[in-house]
Amino acid sequence: MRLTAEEQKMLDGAYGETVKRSMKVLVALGEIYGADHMIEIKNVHSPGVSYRVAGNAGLGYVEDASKDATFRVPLTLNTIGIDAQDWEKIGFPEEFARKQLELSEAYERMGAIPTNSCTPYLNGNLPMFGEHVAWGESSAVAFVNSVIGARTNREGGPTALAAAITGRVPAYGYHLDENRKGTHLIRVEMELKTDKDFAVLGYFGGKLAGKDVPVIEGITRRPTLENFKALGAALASAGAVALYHVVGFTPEAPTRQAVIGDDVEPVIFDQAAYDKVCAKFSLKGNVDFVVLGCPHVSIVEFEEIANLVRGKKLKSALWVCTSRMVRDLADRMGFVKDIEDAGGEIVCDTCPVLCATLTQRGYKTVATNSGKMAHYAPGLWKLQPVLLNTWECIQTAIDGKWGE
Amino acid sequence: MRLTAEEQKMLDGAYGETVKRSMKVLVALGEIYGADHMIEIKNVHSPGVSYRVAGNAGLGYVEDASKDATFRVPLTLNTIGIDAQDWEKIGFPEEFARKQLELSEAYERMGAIPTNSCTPYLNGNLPMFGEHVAWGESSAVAFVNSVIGARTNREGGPTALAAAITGRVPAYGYHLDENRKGTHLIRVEMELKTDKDFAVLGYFGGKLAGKDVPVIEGITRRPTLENFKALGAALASAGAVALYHVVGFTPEAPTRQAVIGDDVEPVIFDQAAYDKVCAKFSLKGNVDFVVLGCPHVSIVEFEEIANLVRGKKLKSALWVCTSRMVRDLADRMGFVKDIEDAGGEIVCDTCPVLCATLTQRGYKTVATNSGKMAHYAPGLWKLQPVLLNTWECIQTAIDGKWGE
Amino acid sequence: MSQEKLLQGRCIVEGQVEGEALVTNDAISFMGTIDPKTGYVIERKHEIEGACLKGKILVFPMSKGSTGGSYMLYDLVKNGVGPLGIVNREAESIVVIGAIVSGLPMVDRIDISQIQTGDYIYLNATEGTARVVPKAMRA
Amino acid sequence: MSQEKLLQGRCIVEGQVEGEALVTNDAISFMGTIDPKTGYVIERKHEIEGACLKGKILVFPMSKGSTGGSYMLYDLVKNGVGPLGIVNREAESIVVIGAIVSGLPMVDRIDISQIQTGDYIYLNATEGTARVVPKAMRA
Ligand code: F3S
Ligand code: F3S
Repeated sequence: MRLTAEEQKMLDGAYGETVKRSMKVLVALGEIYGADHMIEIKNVHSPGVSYRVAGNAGLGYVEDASKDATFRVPLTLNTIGIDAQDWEKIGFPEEFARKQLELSEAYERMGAIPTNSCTPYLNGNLPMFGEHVAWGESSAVAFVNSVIGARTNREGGPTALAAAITGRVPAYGYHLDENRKGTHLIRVEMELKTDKDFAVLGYFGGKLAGKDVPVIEGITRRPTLENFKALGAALASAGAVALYHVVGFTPEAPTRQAVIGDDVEPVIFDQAAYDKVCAKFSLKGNVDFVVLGCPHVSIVEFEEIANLVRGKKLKSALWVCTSRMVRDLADRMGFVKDIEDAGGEIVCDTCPVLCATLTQRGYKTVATNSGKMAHYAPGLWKLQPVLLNTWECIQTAIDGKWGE
Repeated sequence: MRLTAEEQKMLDGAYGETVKRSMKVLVALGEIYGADHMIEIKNVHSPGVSYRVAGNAGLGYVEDASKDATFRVPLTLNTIGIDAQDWEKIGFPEEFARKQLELSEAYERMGAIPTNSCTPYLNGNLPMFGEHVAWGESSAVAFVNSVIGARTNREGGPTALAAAITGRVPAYGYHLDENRKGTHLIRVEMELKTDKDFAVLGYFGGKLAGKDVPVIEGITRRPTLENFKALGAALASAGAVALYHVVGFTPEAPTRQAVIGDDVEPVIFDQAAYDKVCAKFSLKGNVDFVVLGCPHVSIVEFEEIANLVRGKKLKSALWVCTSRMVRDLADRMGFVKDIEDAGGEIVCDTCPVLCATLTQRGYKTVATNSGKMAHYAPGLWKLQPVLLNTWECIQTAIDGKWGE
Repeated sequence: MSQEKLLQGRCIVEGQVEGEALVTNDAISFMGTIDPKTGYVIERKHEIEGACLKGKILVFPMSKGSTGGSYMLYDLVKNGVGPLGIVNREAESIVVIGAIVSGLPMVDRIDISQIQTGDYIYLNATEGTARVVPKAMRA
Repeated sequence: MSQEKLLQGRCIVEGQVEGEALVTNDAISFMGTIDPKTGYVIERKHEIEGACLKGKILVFPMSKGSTGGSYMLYDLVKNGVGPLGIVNREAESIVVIGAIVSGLPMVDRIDISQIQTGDYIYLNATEGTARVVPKAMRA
C-alpha cells in the first residue's frame, strides 16, 4: 500500500503504540482486501460498545487504547448494554452496568460522543453525500450508504476504533465506485405502506442478497425516513446488506440503468412472497412483550406511539427504544408521560438485542414492528416473535395477546 | 389548479376555518406562481417563531389557528427569541419572554417539535434526498436543498404554518426539476480551509447570485458539514440563495455539465475577491462580544471551541449558540463546563439575530466566524463586526481585542 | 384626470368594497411600519408616513420584507383599523397571504399610476376591477 | 503423512515461532467460544471443544462471527493463555486484527489439510512458511 508521510509516521510509532497498532491493523486489512491507499474519513460510528458484545476482552482492549490514544475524528457510540440513567429501574444487573459504564468511559476518554444509539443520523452525526466514513452497526451502515449516499464498509468494533484513532480506512469495498453497483434486482409488485411492510421486504431482500447489493424497483410511493430505517435494518440482519438502492428514490439510483443495467432478471416480491415471510413470525396468543424502536425511534414515531397509547392501559410490557436526545424532546412534548401512564417503558441507550439480559423478565413471546428484532429474538432470548405494524403492536399490548 | 378530492375538502371548509384559510393561501400562491397542482410534503421547518419577528400580530394569528387546527405533518421550530430555560440569567426582558413562551406554546399545541434551532437536520428532522418539504429559515433552506438534495422553497412563517396544517405546498419553484439548475458560475481559485473561508465565499456568492442558483466549481478538498453550513448561511443572507451546487460534492452536481452546462462564463473567486469581502468586516481594536454558532453549532464545533477555551479566561463576552439537544450532549462530554469556566455563555434556542434584544448589554463590537452574523450585526444592533475563523475568535475573546 | 376610470386587473381575493384610496409608490413592508393598534403608518420617511389605513382602499406596487407582514395585515383588520381592500401592481406572497387570512378583497395587475390618494374606488375584486372616481370629480 | 513438509503461504503478521499444532476444520468464532482466563475451548460441540490454546500453533480455516473476537485473541494473549501463532486457509479480518493487536505471527493461504493436531510447526510468518514435522515422526 502507498502511505502518505503522515500515515507512515503513524505506522512507525511516532504517535505511540496504540496509533501504531491501529495503523498496522488497517494496513493489513488493506493488503488483504487489495486496497492500494488509505482514505481520510470524516467520522466514525462505533459498534461493539455494548459490554455484552465487547466482553472483558473488549473492555481491556479499549481501556488499554485509551491510555495513549485519542480520536482524530469524531466518533459516535452505538447502542450500549444498559439505559445509562435508568438501568437499575429497568432491572439490569449491577455488575454488568458497572462494566458497561467503564467501557463507555474508556471510549469517552478518547473523545467519543455518547449518542448511544443506532440512529446517529438523527442525533447530530450526519454524514454528507459522497463522504467517506467508518461506520458499524449494520442498520446504520445500510442507512448511511444507501439513503444518504455516504460511503462505508461494515466496520466492526476493532476496525471502527482503529479508524477513529488514525482517521483512516483502507480504500476498498463500498468506498469505491465499482463496488456500489447493484447485484440483485427485486421488483416490488404490491403496495407497501407501513414500516412493517418495509421490514418484510427487507427480510426477503436480505435472504436473497446476502452480503451483496440489492436493487429494489417498483416502489411507487416515496418511502419515509422511518420506512428506509425499517427496510435497511431488516436487509442488514436477515442478510448482511451494507448498501441497497431503491430506484427513483435513493440518491445513487435515479434509474435502474444507473445502478444495475437492463440485463438482470428481477426476483418478484408480491403478496405471496410477503405472506411467506410473515408466516415465519406469526405467533398467535399471549404476548408478554412488545418492542418498538429497532432501530431507535425518531421523534415522529415517538409521537405516533404516544397517540396510540394515550389514555389506554397496557397488559403486555412495552419497550420504546430510543436515544436520550429524542427522549428528552419527547418528554418536552408530553409523549413520555403518555407512554408511561399507559404502563409502557421508555428505554434509552440500549435495546433488547444489545442489552445486558432479558432473562430476568421471564418473557416468552414478543411482538414487534422490526424485522431485525423478530429475526434475533428467538436465538437470543428464546422469544417467539410476531411481526406486526405499529398500531397492531399497540393493540397487542393493550389486549395482552394477538390474533385470537 | 387541479386539487385532489381531499384538498378540495380542505378548501371547502370540511376541516374547519383554519384549514380552509390555509388551503386558500396555498391555492392563491399556487395561482400566482403558476403551479398546476399541490405537492404532499413530508415535514415543515417553521421560521418566524421568534416573538421579535412574529410580534403580537403573529402571536394572535398563531393562537387563533391553534384553536381549531393541528399539524398534518411534523413541524420543527426554528430559533426563538429567548433561551427557553436560561432567559432570565441571560437578561432577556420578562415581558418578551412571556410572549415568546405563549407563541411557542401555541405552536406546540398544534404539534410543533420544539427543536428551537436553525439546524433541524442535526436535531432529528432529516429530510431525504428528493423529498418535498416546506422549510423556512434561510440557512436551513440552503442546506436542505443543496447539501441533502431535498426540495423546498424559502417559506415564511405564514406559509410554513399553512403547509403544516394542510400537508401541502403548491408545485412551483425549487420543487420542480427545471428550476434546480444553476444560473451563475463561480470558479474558486484559492484553497478554502476554515468555516470563515466558506462564509466569505458565501457572502461573495450571495451578492452575485441574489435569489438565483449559484454553482461553485474549483473546490478540491471536500467541504465538511460545518463548511456547508457556513457557506449556505452566508449565501442566503448576503443574497437570498435557496439552492446552490458545489460541483463534485453536492448530490445534484456530479459535474458542471449536469447543473449549468458549458456555456456560462465563470466569475472568479480568488484571494483578491476574498480579501475584498473581508475588508467589509475588518474592525480592529476592542471587541466586546464574540459569537459562534450561526448557524447553531454542531457537537463537533462545540468540542473544537471547548478545546480552545479550556483553562483560559475570556475578556470579551462569548456566546456559543446551539440547540438544547446538542448542549445536553456537550454537557455530558464536559464541554459546557469548559466554556462556562472560561467565562463563556452557552445560549440555547436563540441567537443574536433572532433574540429579544441585545441592547441591554451595551456592546459596540462583535467578532464572529459567521458571514450571516457579520452581515446582520450592524443593522440590527449597531455592532461593528469582524469576521474571523474560530480560533481567531477565541483568541479575540481571550485578549478582549483583535488586530492591535 | 378628472374622468371616471375602470381599471381591469386580476382577482386575488374575492369580494366587493368601496372607499377612499390611500396610494403610495413605495413598496410596503408591513412589519414594523404600521402601528397595529391605530393603523397609522409609522415608518420614518415612508411616502405615506402619518397616514392611517383604517377604512381605506390601500394602493401600492407590491409588498416586501419579513413574511411576518402577513400577520400584521391580519392583526390590523382584527383590531378594526385595517384597510378595506387592496390594489397592487404585482401581487407578492406577503400581502396575498395577509389579504386572504384577513378576508380583504384584493386585485393586482393594476396600473396604479392611474390612482391618487383621495380618489374614490369601487373595488370589485371578484371581477378584478377597480372603478376610480377622481378626487377632482368628487369635490 | 510422516514426512516433513514445507508449506508456503502468505505473511499476515511477521514473526517466527514454533510449537505443537492444534488443528480444527471448523471456522472459529472467538467470541463466547473460549474461556479467556484459561484458554480452553468451551463452545459445545466444537470440533476441538475442551482443547487449550495455550502455547499452541492454532490452525483453522478462517474466523467468523462477532468482530469482538479480535479482542478475545488479545485478551487470551494478555492473560498468557493464548496461542503462539496462527495458520489459516484464508485470513479474515477478525483474526487478522486479533493477531496484529496481540502480536501473534500469522500466515494464511495454507492448505491446512496437510496439518494435524500434534504435528510440530516451525512457523516463519515473515517468510510466509510453515515447516510441519508430523506427529508420527516426532513420536
Ligand atoms: S441497536 Fe438498534 S437496530 Fe435494533 S437491534 Fe438494537 S435497536
Ligand atoms: S437562526 Fe441560526 S443561522 Fe444564525 S441568525 Fe440565528 S444562528
